[in-house]
Amino acid sequence: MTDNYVGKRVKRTEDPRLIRGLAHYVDDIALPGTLHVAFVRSYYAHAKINSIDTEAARSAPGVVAVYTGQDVSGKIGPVPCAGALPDLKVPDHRVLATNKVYFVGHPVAAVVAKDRYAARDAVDLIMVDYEELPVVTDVEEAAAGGPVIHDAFSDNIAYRLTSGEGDIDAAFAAADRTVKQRVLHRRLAPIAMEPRGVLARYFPGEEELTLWSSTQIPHLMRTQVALMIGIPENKLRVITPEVGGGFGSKLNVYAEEALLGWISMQLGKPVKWIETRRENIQATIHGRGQVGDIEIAFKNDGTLTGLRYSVFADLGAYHQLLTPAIPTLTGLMLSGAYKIPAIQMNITACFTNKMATDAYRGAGRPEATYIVERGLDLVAAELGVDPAEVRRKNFPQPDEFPFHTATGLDYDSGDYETALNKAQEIAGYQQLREEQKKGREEGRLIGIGVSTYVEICALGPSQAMPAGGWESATVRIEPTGKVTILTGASPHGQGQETSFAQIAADELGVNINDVTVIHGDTGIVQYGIGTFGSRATAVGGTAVFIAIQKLKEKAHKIATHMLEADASRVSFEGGKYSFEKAAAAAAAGTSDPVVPVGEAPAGALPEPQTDGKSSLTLQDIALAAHVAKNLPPDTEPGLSATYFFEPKNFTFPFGTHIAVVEVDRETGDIKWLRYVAVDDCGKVINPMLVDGQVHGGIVQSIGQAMYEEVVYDEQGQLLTGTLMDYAVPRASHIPNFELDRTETPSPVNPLGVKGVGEAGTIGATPAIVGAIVDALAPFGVQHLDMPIKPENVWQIINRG
Amino acid sequence: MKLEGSHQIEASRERVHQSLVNPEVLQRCIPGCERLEETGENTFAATIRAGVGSIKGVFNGTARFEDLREPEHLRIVVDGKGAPGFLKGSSDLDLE
Amino acid sequence: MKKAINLSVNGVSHTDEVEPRMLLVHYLRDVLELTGTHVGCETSLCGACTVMLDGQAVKSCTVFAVQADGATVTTIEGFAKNGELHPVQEGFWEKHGLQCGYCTPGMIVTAAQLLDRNPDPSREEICHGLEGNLCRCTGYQHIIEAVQYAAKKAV
Amino acid sequence: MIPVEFDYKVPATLDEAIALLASDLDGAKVLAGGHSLIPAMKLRLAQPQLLVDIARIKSLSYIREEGDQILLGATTTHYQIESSDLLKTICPLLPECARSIGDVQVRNKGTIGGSVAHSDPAGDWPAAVLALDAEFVLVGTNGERTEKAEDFFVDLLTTSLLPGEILREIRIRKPSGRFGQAYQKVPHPASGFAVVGVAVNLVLNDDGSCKSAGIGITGVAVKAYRAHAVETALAGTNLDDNAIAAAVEHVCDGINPNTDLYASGDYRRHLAKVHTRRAIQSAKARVQ
Repeated sequence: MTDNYVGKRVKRTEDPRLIRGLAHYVDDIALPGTLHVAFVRSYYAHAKINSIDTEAARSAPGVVAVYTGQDVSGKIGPVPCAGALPDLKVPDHRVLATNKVYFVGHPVAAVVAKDRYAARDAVDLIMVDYEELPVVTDVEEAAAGGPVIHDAFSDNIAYRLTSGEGDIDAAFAAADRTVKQRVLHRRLAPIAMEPRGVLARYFPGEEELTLWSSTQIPHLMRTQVALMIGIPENKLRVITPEVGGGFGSKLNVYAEEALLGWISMQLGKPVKWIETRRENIQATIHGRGQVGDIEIAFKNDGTLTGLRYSVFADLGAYHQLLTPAIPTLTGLMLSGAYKIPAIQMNITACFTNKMATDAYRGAGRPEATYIVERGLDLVAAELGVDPAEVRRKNFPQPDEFPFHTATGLDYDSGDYETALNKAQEIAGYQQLREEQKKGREEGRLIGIGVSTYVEICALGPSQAMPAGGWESATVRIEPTGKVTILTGASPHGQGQETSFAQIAADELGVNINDVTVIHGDTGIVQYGIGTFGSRATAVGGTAVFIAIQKLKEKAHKIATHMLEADASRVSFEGGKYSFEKAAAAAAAGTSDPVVPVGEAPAGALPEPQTDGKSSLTLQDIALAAHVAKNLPPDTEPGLSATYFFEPKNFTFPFGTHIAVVEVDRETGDIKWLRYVAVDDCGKVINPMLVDGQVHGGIVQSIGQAMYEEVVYDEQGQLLTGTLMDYAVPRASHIPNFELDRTETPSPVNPLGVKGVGEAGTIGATPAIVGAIVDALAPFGVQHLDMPIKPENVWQIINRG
Repeated sequence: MKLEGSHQIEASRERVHQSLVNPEVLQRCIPGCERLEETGENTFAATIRAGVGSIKGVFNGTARFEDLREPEHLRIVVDGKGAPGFLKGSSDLDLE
Repeated sequence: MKKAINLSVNGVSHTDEVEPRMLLVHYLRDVLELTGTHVGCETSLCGACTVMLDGQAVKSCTVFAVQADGATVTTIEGFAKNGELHPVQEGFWEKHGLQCGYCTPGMIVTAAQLLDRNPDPSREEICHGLEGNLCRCTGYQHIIEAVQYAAKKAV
Repeated sequence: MIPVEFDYKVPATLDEAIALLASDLDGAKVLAGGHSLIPAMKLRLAQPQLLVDIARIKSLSYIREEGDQILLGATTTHYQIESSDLLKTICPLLPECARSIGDVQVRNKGTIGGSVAHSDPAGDWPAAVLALDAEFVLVGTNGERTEKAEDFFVDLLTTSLLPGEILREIRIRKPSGRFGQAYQKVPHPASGFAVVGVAVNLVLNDDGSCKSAGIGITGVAVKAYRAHAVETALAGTNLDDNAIAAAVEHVCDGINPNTDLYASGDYRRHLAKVHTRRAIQSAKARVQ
């Protein structure tokens, strides 16, 4: 054990290849003879396909094949949906449209050609005869009847669900006061900078298919795609090379992934499809998409007694992998960071003629936090008290954990007030309020928004997950002493190659450069679940940690045997097993790099020399374990351990975000003054990476709060189909972030970590919206829907 | 895009109406229409070159008459697909 | 209809016949196999494809390869010299200016141009200089710090 | 992402370029920086059959002072204008406007001639050249003619360039006497184009009153336009706050402001007034 790495700002081991442009994303992999695929996609939101004329395309130069829905019918199974809810309607979702198209961007035909230029040209040659059908894009209209989208069903309601605990009606009946507000969560496009992409190669002799895909879930994809195209799962290998961001949009199994694999098998050639940004906005999942009404019951002293949220969830035309499950996650988090004895959520989830919604960073939890935090602001306004104080009044105290909520969860640990206090202190909260007051007298419109969020991470116990909630790790010490970690978590920018190596380097007392973390290849890595839901470190990192403990037990046994010592007198320090503890001081540092270049043994491995030694390095033990000439009885050769970690509970990170803005009275422009965030994600492995996650999350919140919205018109036409219209925040849109932390370890895992990948997108939107609304308080405003654009602000000021 | 206007034509409403339902005349009335062939009662296959400035393309599709009320009203609905996307338009002609 | 082009990329001269419509980014990636330059959009907005063309940062998805005939191009692969990182590359590593890394090559090329023209930029000038580059992971703060680090380092 | 096939020619001279355009009046298109044209081609919104690349005709790229005029070659890039020390001194509106265009990569490659010839309703240059009452030199097979900026911008993406004509030069009368200039812009958060852009070129009499004002507005209507009513209202006033406030009320006279997802027509009209006022005040403050 050393403490050289964990908790420190260790530079990322992934970076050297990335900053030199030497890393490989899917489109960077070139296989000889690769054919390229382009899709014909529907430009109608709802239409019957009368016929598809592919003749001109088939005979165009460079075109190898064209496939329509009829061509693949019965050959590729439906796109999977893992949501298991009672009475859920699951439409038959084919990889290519067969009789009808249901949304703009719906794939209708695939063209395969010798290069991407020829494939794109041929798309224009395919003529589809459509017969337009009535369109429904508004979720409430869909719920009320509207044109029914799927012939198999009598209406557009995919499911209804009521959840929560406590006597909600009694709570409202007995309340001193109540507040009520309609809240919109618009559709968002995840916009990972690398669009989706697939490269498929079939090896006919070996009967093996390899898919390189930009995904967050290689193993789940392997299982699902194997089922879709009907090949043995162990004949399919999914490799995720470098993945250029996911944010939930690649936590899915898409039509294109199965189709490309199948096409490669038909043609016996590698085939590649790289999504364009227009396709990405049309046909990669969207996030959010809820219209709901929130009601809160409370006492005159500010004590919360009940919360009800009735929501219409806009699922889009089909289910993708987790589509129906996302609104239910909102229901789980409706207690926020507060003691609320009775909570009820009523979901009406509907089909609309739009792309499916699914997990986008936060996945249902940002909606919950936003609803609760906006609600708390309304309560504060109703009572005329500071919004921070209403929050403080309703926090569970640190000694009340594990804290049971009326949504059925048990929060693991928390100290919400300390985080709030710290954020207020950094912001100079009282002084800010005074400046705001003074400013108002001078005609300035300054607003302060506070959000004290709690989120649910480390997804999660398998009981709560559709396809297992554990994570796996194998830790192996190679004969040369190098440490190899195989993790089932498949990170895509979060930096787990570094943070897992930090954990291993400290636990094994080796240099971090001697640790290699391998992930994202089902041919190499044991089954795993993937990276999403802020789970990689808390679940995957814990698996690594425990696997190392297992490995060390074996190493200890071998060391004891080799040193011919009593087991109780052999200890492990600084990467060495020593006879007596005395060696510890000498070994305080990390071990020397193993196997210097040029000194590697040639031919047969030499046997480690133990004569007269009082200590053995891990390298000595690994070598002994592999040459296996002097092992204790009943000991397997080799030095590796595998562990599948099943968490007992979720983790619940929390924190306080304070946003300060000023609006321009004349134009409605919103200017940043301050942004303070104090987050508690339990024990921190690498503070630099944690800061990066928080920054990125907050900026996606800024996007949601002020800029981003996927807009469809009444005909279901996508009006924000390119980055010319869909505004992703830029450097000039952000404030200077002032971050700090509190550290409340999680009791759920031995590392004490909680997760931080989504904190920013969950905690920040209510602070930002709260600040803008607060700035406009003199005009009697209590709520504005996101994205709040300057024109919305101007309208408020203009109407006086 | 919405265009509105009125024109004075020195002819009877009946005559104007009859002219407009004649494919040759109609072709000249649809801006950029390069081809118009009758494919059925009141429906035509059309090739239309449409665009503004450098943004332009050729669209293949259909044109059809709707809401034919001789002599006072006529609606022409145009629907086509081209490389830049698709084109939909309708024009209502009221003869007064 | 193919046209002959001759250009120098990262100090190496190349002669090829290309279709006029071939984008410079596709030429670099598909023909020269320099895949460090990425494509993130088709509307010239994301900046992932930024390269130096005759000393000027340009979006190589909005330049045809034929337009670069006779030019000198530097891609991200040409930034480290003799194994030594460019100060901007070093800044991105030191300050955690990247996560998924997809926007990074374009960011680094643009930031290098920014510092060439303004060795001591203010935060606002850095943001203005990076207006043409989108990042979805970092929230920009660490990128700004990376550029500041490189500016200090170069002084 | 991938344009349709086309042919590509590199003329050595302007005459050669004109001849190439004349060879296919319908299908040929001039390529300069390509930053309006290529994105449209990649979305297949534009499908020219022949591109005539004039960016290599060196004699078309220059920034010169000649007599009482500033001459800008059509293929001068936005960055060349942004960084021109000469222009910063004699006509700072041009570098200021250039700096607000798109982003550094776009400015490195995009040209002033290409931008104005595209007549994007939200482009920045049209506002500036209107405010400066620029003249455009257009060349075709029938020789050369000049056109006032105001007559050049005809409609949405439409100019008075005849088929086969090339914009060769932009001429601007060198501001003299007591003048001040400013460009104010509200950029669209996604595209960076002007939601509203206002260029002001103000000339004062010795007594500080307004001798003349040139005001170009972009982003508001189907094409950029000169706010004559504001110019007239300002002339002769002492440019105090009341005079300016009264004048800017006329900025949308005769205009039906655009509505899009980001801003309604009413809000655009309001922004046009506010930013015209701010631009005038800023120009006034810069008078030396």
